[in-house]
Amino acid sequence: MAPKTSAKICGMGHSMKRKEDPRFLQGKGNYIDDFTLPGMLWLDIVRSPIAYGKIKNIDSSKALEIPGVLAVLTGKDLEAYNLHWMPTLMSDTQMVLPTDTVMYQAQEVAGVIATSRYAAADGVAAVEVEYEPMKPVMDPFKALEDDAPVLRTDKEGKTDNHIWHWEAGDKEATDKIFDEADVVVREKMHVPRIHVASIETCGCLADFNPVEGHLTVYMTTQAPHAIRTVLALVAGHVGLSEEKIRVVSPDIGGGFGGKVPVYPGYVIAIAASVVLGTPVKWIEDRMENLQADSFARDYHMDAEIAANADGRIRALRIKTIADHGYSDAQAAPSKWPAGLFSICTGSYDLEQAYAEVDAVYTNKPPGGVAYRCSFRVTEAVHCMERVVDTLAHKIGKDPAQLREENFIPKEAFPYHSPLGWEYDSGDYQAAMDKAKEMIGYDDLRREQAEKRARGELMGIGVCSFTEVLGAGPSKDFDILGIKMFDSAEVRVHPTGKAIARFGTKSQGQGHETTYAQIIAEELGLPAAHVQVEEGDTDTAPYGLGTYASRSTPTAGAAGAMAARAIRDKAAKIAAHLLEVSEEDLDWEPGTFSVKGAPDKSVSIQDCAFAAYTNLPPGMEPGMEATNYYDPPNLTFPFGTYICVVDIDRGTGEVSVRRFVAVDDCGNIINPMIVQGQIHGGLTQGIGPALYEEMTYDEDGNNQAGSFMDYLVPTAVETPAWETGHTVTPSPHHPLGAKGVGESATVGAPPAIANAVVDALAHLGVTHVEIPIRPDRVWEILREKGVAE
Amino acid sequence: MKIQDGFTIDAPAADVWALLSDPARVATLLPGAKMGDRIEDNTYSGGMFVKVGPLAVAYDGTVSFQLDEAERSVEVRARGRGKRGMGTADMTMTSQVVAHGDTRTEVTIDSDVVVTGILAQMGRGMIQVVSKKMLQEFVGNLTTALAQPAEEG
Amino acid sequence: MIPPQFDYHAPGTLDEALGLLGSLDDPKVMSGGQSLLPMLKLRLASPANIVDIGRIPGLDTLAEEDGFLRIGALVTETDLEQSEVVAERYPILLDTAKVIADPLVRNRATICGNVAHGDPANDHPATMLALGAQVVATGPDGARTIDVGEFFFGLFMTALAEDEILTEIRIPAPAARSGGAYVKLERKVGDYAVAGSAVQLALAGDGTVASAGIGLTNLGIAPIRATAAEDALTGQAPDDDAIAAAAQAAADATEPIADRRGSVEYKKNMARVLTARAIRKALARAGG
Amino acid sequence: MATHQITVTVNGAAHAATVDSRLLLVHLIRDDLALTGTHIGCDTTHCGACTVLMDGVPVKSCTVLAVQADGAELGTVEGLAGADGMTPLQEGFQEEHGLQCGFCTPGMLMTGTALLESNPNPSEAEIREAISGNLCRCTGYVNIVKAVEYAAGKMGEGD
Repeated sequence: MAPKTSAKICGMGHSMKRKEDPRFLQGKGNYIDDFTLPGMLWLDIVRSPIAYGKIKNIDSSKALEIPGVLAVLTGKDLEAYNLHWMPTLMSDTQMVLPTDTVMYQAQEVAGVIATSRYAAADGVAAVEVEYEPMKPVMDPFKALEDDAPVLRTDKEGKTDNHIWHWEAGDKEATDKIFDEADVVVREKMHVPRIHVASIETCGCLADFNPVEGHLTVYMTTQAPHAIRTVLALVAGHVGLSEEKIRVVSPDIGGGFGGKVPVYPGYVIAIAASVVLGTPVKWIEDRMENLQADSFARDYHMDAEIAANADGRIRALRIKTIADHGYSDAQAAPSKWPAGLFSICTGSYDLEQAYAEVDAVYTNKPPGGVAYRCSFRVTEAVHCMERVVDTLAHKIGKDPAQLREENFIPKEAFPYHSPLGWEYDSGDYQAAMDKAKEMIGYDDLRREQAEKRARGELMGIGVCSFTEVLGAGPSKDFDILGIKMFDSAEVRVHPTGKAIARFGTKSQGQGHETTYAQIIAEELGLPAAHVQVEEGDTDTAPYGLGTYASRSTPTAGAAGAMAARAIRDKAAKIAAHLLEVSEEDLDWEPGTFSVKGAPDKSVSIQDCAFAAYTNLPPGMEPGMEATNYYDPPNLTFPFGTYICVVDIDRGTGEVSVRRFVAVDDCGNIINPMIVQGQIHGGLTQGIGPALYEEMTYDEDGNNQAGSFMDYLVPTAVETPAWETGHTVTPSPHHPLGAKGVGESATVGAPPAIANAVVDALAHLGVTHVEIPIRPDRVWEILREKGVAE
Repeated sequence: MKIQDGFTIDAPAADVWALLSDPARVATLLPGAKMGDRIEDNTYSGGMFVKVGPLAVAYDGTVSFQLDEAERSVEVRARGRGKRGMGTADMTMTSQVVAHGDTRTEVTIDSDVVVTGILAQMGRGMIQVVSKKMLQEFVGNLTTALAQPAEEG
Repeated sequence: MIPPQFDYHAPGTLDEALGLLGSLDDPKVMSGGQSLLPMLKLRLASPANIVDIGRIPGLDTLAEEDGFLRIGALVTETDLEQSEVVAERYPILLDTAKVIADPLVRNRATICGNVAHGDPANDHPATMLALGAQVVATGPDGARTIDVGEFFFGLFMTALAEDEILTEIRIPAPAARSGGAYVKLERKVGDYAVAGSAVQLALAGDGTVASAGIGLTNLGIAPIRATAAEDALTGQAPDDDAIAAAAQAAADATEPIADRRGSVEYKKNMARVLTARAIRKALARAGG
Repeated sequence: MATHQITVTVNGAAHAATVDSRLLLVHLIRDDLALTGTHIGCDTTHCGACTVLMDGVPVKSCTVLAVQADGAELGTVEGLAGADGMTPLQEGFQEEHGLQCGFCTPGMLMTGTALLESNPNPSEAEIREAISGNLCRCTGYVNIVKAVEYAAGKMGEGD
């Protein structure tokens, strides 16, 4: 689609080079560990080597003998201020520091404060903690058994490890279809526990000013405003009320959902700064980051679909066990304990569906972050897209064709799904056609048949996903009661340059560029003249932050609406300057002209100047607007991904030969950035599909606690992604945009898994668990008698 | 982690049992082990130092012994806390002495080793390798000790 | 992650280094530091003294002399990768260097350090076993030569005495019609091997295998020399049957441990599959 | 605890420092010399965010002791751009969208700079291999490869 604005204005549709790049490219970014304050001390954290047990004694004496070690904070110290527990975003509770029991390996046990990071590390090694280990509960299914020990003994009256039950859909109607269906297929699958593993770990610099009673926290957070509110709720009783707290989120080295929660380390650093009256810095190392920060996924799903003999899918039924670790510390909207898992009916027009999720406590780190996924959509899509393939193989129909025959037709939008969503717009067949064409689907099927005849293993995997983004409409979406709107404040200066501030926080998505383009699109100011700021709670308007691909659907819309308000005012000023009535004006980006007399015009910059110098009578001076955007609905981007894999019959290695991703995220603000988001998302999809998994042994030891074993793909494992797109605008978003940050993470794993299963389907294989490790594949090859 | 092991040696069962049922002597056979004072019945303070190349871990803790004279079996339970935050090690080892005729004896060893912390986290089976090596050395030392009953006496 | 405290020494001569090893409490030799420094940062190792041999002149030889390829203690993996003589005459060494860690680590990591560390998961030990290399250990009483087959004992355990420095590795120059290859299975770049197989072969005039050296990576508590596999090949025409027999013999020689890289069964089979592949590659290079 | 007097030249400027034996080079650069463009990402020599040039060779500065760098010429990201603007490689990263959060970028730039020095016209496979010790979680690498190709093309134009 051709951009409406000139290259100079650089509004929507231009691949504008990023405004944030020069500082990052010259080493001038400001990430958390780059901040230093006079008198700053260092916090390092003593962590539990055991997964479950009682703390018998903490002896800090040897640590305090180390030169430079000033203090050791324990749970008992925090208990004096009632700060040893804190609420999670899902209204569960989580320890800041334990007073008696540790619940997972690497849990925070004590904080050592010292004059250097070296002294703090020595102090950590010198604190002696005596534990009485207990047998941890690592398996969520065993945790639900009657004789399982009750883990959350801190909760009065708790008699089991069950956290909550959630369900959606009409169970009876669904069961009825299953009873009468021609074909039922079923797969059990696990979407394993994974970790965002952003290259920058978490950290903060807490600076409490004892004279003013004011706290500034520079911290790696994707949601600074919400965090300030949470801090005020946690520590208001010790004098830290919200107006006394400033949260600054600096440049963030990747977030992906992992920098949404409040981790104990932040709170310990703040407590230390308050107690000692000096700035205290805490920077996680990688092992702490992987072992203690919130996980993602960990859904054990049992999925069935009922279909007619010809492949017409009628109903879906899913039963899920969700392993939450020792606390439900999800970052999900309050009313959605299983996130937006009910998008599981996907791109298909079903009669009925029923999904249920039961959440369980185990001795693992807490969490359940929306890792580059709008709250459990990854799990839902993986489940549906896998089981659709099972059906295709069972009835002998091409998986792409089966999908096409079951797609929600484009005429059916807005479409009401059986689990209650109103899909805004879609044209699934168009994305499928484009993906098939790009990859040469029919030729690949012929090649596969020839190879199969020769005993070679090649597979083609298809995934047609539907995402649900933009949380969210305030009637349904809140976090701890705070509605999930987002905000923008746009101010145009007299010389026609602007500053725009948002309630979100970029972590690499390029907001400084794309938001400027949105303002440029609406106001006709060159995007280069729009400075974008986020992340400082003292200056930016209140918003819920950046995660779940919500920035464009919410704050982006707020920016457009604020800009439109300014344009409306500018129109009045233009009419005044041109001495015509407003109705007689034409607008094209950047210029108001008199209808029928195009040479009689004023620029938006002229209007801005006039807003401060030459106003129509009675008009308030200035040129600014603030918008809090409460979206009327969510957005539903979609796409079709096709992947080709080859399997080594000797080693079981899977190599991704080609991967075509066709996305539809509605109208596009910056094609270059959208493509970059898709590349990154795909890479975070191949990770869990083939490499990444957070596992524990039966004694509770984390088995993937460093990059030695948490296998983040390098440039060598990552294929040369091929991308394409179709455009189906959102009918309700002011810009017709839908958001894109996470589609690829959601769509890639099932495409890869389906390709592997497709390569083995003729042997009777219907499912392979992710990550599809070589040894897992080889065990199948051996069982089927085809291993080299 | 459960490890089953065992060995058969040319020695009378009574001699083997005499050695295995004597905590002080068993401690001398375990590489890196150090036995301290008796804390209570059958329980002693103890320490363990494992050094494998540049890798060095020291544990402090307790060792207790449960003897079953009738079955000729001994359960040794060692609980250790690693120095410098190195995690914990908890081992329960049950050894049983079975006579095969007058001069040959089988010793079965069932151990359950629970190691926590950094050593157990390395996804490389380091614990298994170290345990295996220590058991090998223990069996070697035991065999040597049994071959020299005169010196022991 | 912060290393524990230690004292650092950078001797300027080998004699000085040996003197330090003899006099210091709990010393540890470091060359590139790419294995030792991560262990220090994890606080798995905490030597009181580190003796950095990186500034000692004369330890950087990489040349063929007197029928041997001499690799000095300070020769890095990158040096190996960039060496013409290695590329032309010792492709198995190039194979090995290229799959160790990643290119940045290889700029610091040394071949001798890789061998001296005694880690069965390191790659060079298998290759050196296949090549029948000699290890030169220099101690207070001078240098001694150890056959690499007698060098590895177990995890981190080698024949190197505490007061000795591994100063050189000597690899016999390849015979005519010989070739070698190292094949490694790794989960991703930079990973330790799931399994690895190094094969060095020489062919006789009639096309049969005149000699074979086979070494295996990360398949037991020490690097493994698969002698039965070598025997299965030696004197045979290297046809499919002989290769399969040798590969199976290599698998039989392993004692792997089940871990996140796979089951015992899987690893044994990988020993077989990789050895067969390494033999074929070595044969092709030998012109067989 | 022993300390050592060392001298390093960083981006052309000589610095003298007194360092503990155990001080890591990355901390000398970041904390003592206040060059915070060099980042720390993994601590175990896997991610390459801390990559600097040491005597022209890219190394992971979290796995080098500061005292080992005594006498060395060091290059960090701050030394790439001169008064006349960014290098072709830096320019390539912006043109081809080779960065998102920017955290791995300095390490990628140092590795890429050394690659182009030794191999002015690398293939895609060679670029991927060269940066395989540098992890990026945002870009999926495709555009980083293109950025290096852009720089190679631009530098080749001058020949």
